Amino acid sequence: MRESRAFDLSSPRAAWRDLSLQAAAWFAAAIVAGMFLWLLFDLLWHGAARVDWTFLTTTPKSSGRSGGIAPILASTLLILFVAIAVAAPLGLATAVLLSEYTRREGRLGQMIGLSLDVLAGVPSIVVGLFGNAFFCVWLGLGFSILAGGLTLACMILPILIRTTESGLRQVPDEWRLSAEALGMSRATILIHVLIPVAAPALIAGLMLGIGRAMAETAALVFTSGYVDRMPASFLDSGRAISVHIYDLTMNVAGGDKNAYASALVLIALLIIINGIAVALADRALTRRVSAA
Amino acid sequence: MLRLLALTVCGGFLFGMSLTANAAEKIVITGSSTVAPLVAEIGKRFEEQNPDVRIDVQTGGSSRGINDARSGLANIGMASRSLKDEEKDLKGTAIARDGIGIILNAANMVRSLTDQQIVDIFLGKITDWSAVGGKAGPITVVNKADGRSTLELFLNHFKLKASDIKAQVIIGDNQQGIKTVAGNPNAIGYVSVGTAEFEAGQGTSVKLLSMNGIPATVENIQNGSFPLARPLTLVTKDEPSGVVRAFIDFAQSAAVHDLVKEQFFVPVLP
Amino acid sequence: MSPCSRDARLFWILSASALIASGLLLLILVFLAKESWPVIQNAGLSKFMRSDGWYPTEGAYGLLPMLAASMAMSALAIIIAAPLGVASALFCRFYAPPLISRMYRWAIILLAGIPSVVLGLWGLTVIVPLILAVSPPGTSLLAGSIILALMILPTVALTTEAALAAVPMTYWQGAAALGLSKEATILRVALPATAASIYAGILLAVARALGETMAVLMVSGNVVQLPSSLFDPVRTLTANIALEMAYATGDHRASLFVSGLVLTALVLALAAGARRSGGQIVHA
Amino acid sequence: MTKSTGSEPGQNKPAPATPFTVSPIVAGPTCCVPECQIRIEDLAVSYKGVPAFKDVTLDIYRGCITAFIGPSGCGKTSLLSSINRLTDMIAGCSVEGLISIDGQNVRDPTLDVRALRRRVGMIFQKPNPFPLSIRRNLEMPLREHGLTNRAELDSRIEKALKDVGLWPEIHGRLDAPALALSGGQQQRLCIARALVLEPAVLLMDEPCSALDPLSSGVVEDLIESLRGRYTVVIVTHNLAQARRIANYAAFFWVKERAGTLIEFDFCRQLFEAPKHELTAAYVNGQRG
Repeated sequence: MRESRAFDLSSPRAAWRDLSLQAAAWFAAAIVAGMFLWLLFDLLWHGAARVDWTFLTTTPKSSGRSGGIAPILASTLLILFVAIAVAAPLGLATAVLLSEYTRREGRLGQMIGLSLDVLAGVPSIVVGLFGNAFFCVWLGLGFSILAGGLTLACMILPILIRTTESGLRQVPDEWRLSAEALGMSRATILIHVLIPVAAPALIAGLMLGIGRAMAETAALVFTSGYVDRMPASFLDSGRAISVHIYDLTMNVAGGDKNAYASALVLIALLIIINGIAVALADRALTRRVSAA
Repeated sequence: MLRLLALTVCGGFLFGMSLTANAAEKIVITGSSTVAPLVAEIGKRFEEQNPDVRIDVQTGGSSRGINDARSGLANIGMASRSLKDEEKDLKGTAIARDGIGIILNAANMVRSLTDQQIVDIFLGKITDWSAVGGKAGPITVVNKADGRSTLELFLNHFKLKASDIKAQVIIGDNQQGIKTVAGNPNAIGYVSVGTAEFEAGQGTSVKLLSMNGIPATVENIQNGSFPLARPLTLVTKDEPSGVVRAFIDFAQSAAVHDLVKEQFFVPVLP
Repeated sequence: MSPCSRDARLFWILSASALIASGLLLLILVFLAKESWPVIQNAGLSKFMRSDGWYPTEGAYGLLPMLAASMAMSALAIIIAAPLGVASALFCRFYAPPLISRMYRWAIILLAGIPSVVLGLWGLTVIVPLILAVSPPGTSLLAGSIILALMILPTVALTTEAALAAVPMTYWQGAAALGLSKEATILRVALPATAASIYAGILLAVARALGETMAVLMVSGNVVQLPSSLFDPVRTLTANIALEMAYATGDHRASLFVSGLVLTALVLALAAGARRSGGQIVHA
Repeated sequence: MTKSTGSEPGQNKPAPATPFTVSPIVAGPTCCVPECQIRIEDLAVSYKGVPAFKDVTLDIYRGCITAFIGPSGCGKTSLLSSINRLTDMIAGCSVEGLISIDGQNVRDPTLDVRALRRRVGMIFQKPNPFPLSIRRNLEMPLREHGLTNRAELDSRIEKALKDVGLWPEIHGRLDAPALALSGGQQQRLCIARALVLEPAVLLMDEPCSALDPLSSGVVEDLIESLRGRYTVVIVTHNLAQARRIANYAAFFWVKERAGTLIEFDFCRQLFEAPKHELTAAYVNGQRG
């Protein structure tokens, strides 16, 4: 919406206010970017030297002080896969129900919405303890990647539902009306029109969720566990990268260097996943409305 | 698109299920986060020598280890202390020793403190370093969180009650203590001796204080002269047998002494 | 398959999903209640709503200071993060050149994905010494708030940005036709039009701030006391759980679950309150 | 639910079970034999208790173009949407009175709404093709109603596009995104999307008002060409347009805060010799 640049600044007073708002925006951005870069450089300073191909492809040695993080990367990705495979369909379906079948002021919508807001605020460590009691013990999954992924799914579900729902609500009603006027089923219009149009919002939610899932420590210690062996199945225990980082910084003397390096790998992983997601969303969008 | 997702999920689960069929003999060990890195390393070496055994180590604290061992959730529990009287129904085996030492920031001029001075500092009766011969500055007392074995040991040694301590910072794990003291020139705390020695050697800004004139070194823990020491214990419900027995024996043997030292603990000599 | 039965089936699938999703919360609540029941039964809830000390091993369960600390820290964090987040979104959307805007968005998304442990570590080694130089011990309410603010800022920024992107073109055209300045268009047209979404984003952020554990544990000092200044070390409800859960048994463990229950109740109250006032914003 | 599988309604085949199977068009191209197809009696629509219009009674004749004219807010669009029951979608909207198409009560709760909407197409004010390719836009409704044969699909799509005159312009790029078309093309595509289902009735809600004069002219010609083959009901604010294309015209006005029908007659009659003074004032540009 950069067209708004063309706005005419008629009075000097308005011009001055324009300028101050602009300055405020730049100032805020500078603070945030500054903090972020500071953090990033701190990580690079401490960890960049350690990150190389060997680090990514070997197993940890001496409790992670030396060696690489291959099994930890594998476990992390598997946990992430389970979490998304479970949360994405469930979240999408719930979001569709909320946006297409319930009114915003309706009772049902309010109830589900409220419970989701609360679910979003339950401390991750409590979710972790719940996951341990429910998935690991009650369902008998034990300390496993599956249990960890399911627990994470509980955590990212609210974020996913909320963003997808708002994306769906922003799709103009015209398409719903015309589909209805053509006597088409809601399923068709959902699958072929609404969901693709809301895909960018869905992907944005997914990205937020993935970010949060990858960063999660507390919940995973109790569910996917501490074992740093290369996982052979979804029922194996596997140490997630953030658990590894926590252990290295807080529990293993001399583990800081590898902790910083692991954090860098984690950030790189996020950049890659985010890049793929953005590319997918862009492609989906341009294919539908190119040249419009 | 949805159907594809559903299929992937199902496929993934099936994949997971099918691969668990090859389960070897598995030992589950849970408990103290202090002991966990050591036992995990010992486990790896044990697995190398016994390819049909798998050892899964999980953390969660000493109490957890003891509970899990008692309830049977774990084959072995890990505790960073000796068994309490009410836990004597269990079987405990020490695999290493760890000392607790008082640390100060390296910039602190104070060289030694008497037991009474330490007690007064932790009780908040002495609040400035000038009172114990240091450069004037408010003392930052770094204490461990309630329930931690290190805290219990410290309290027992100095005959203190948890609620009497006036702390400015409360920490969880060992390294947090070291990092906190290293970042604050006026801090005092207590951590595992081995790791503090290692960190000080690495140039981290901490130093260990002598206790009752006995320097806090790994050596003095080994020979038993350092007063604040604790055993790292493997706990089983009954007298261990089979693979569990083999593992506990292995963990006590000289074959793992290098691993114990690598984790900055002190091997127990038979 | 006829469209009608297909729709009916779709509806059932959707309902089932929504049921599972909200059922999860119920399950978590039931779990929390079940775990904390023994100590509530033994000691009574009133014993928790006091500030005379938290020594669960000695039977003192005063949660009030931690409740206050949790609320104060989250409030401070959102006071820092909300203006920065909204301004960030405005920056991205209206002021930054395209390339910078893109990069800045990436930075924000990455910030959202930085593990709280890493933020905590950075806070402990960088922010805490800075605060220490002003007033010891450095690990404090302020340090926790700053780290929390960094952590929740992306949530505010990204939801605001998404909401701004959805403001219909006609609004801009209408404002332009009225000869409104850019500043007036943003402040009087765009932001009010997106107020509900921004509000929702802030709510989500506060909920996250209340629930954050690891980073807070590392930088805020964890002393159980009612904070009297920004530089006081405090312990939040979440840090309390994380610090002691692994070592707690019996009533001590149950009392930690009460911490969780209190926190969840806090979030519930917040969400319900916001919903009520948020509804008004939507209708206004 | 009744869903004829093999035979597509509109083909010359007796199918008494399907309520909306109409006999082949009897009305000639000049609409000389007025035969009532849609009957509206004492119809009233209100939103959350606030009436949009009431007391509307009129007949709409098969194969003819009927224009609804009148100022904004007099219920024309609401009346239009109640014919294909799009009013069902609006929360708090209640309809009273009678609408029947070919003798079938539209407001019958047991009625298959999908079948109804298939026989009654609707065009909206703003062109609203789906954000898909041109082909998918036309294909989706057909598939939705059970047609899957590739050749049949293609021939129907081609026929619909030819009917709206888009075929020469876009036949080479059927897989281009529909939203890349111009506004006028988009609206014609929307009409094609309605025609592809071979409806009996077309409801048009100001179909030209969002278009430039040139495109508007093209669409207007198109609507005129539909006369005789379809029953067209068009809401328009363009009186000249109504005059040009409509056979019948209905004039609405707001009375006592609710829209109502003032006059209904042959188009020429209504414009040249209105019976009601309000009508006269409106069509002469003195009111409204």
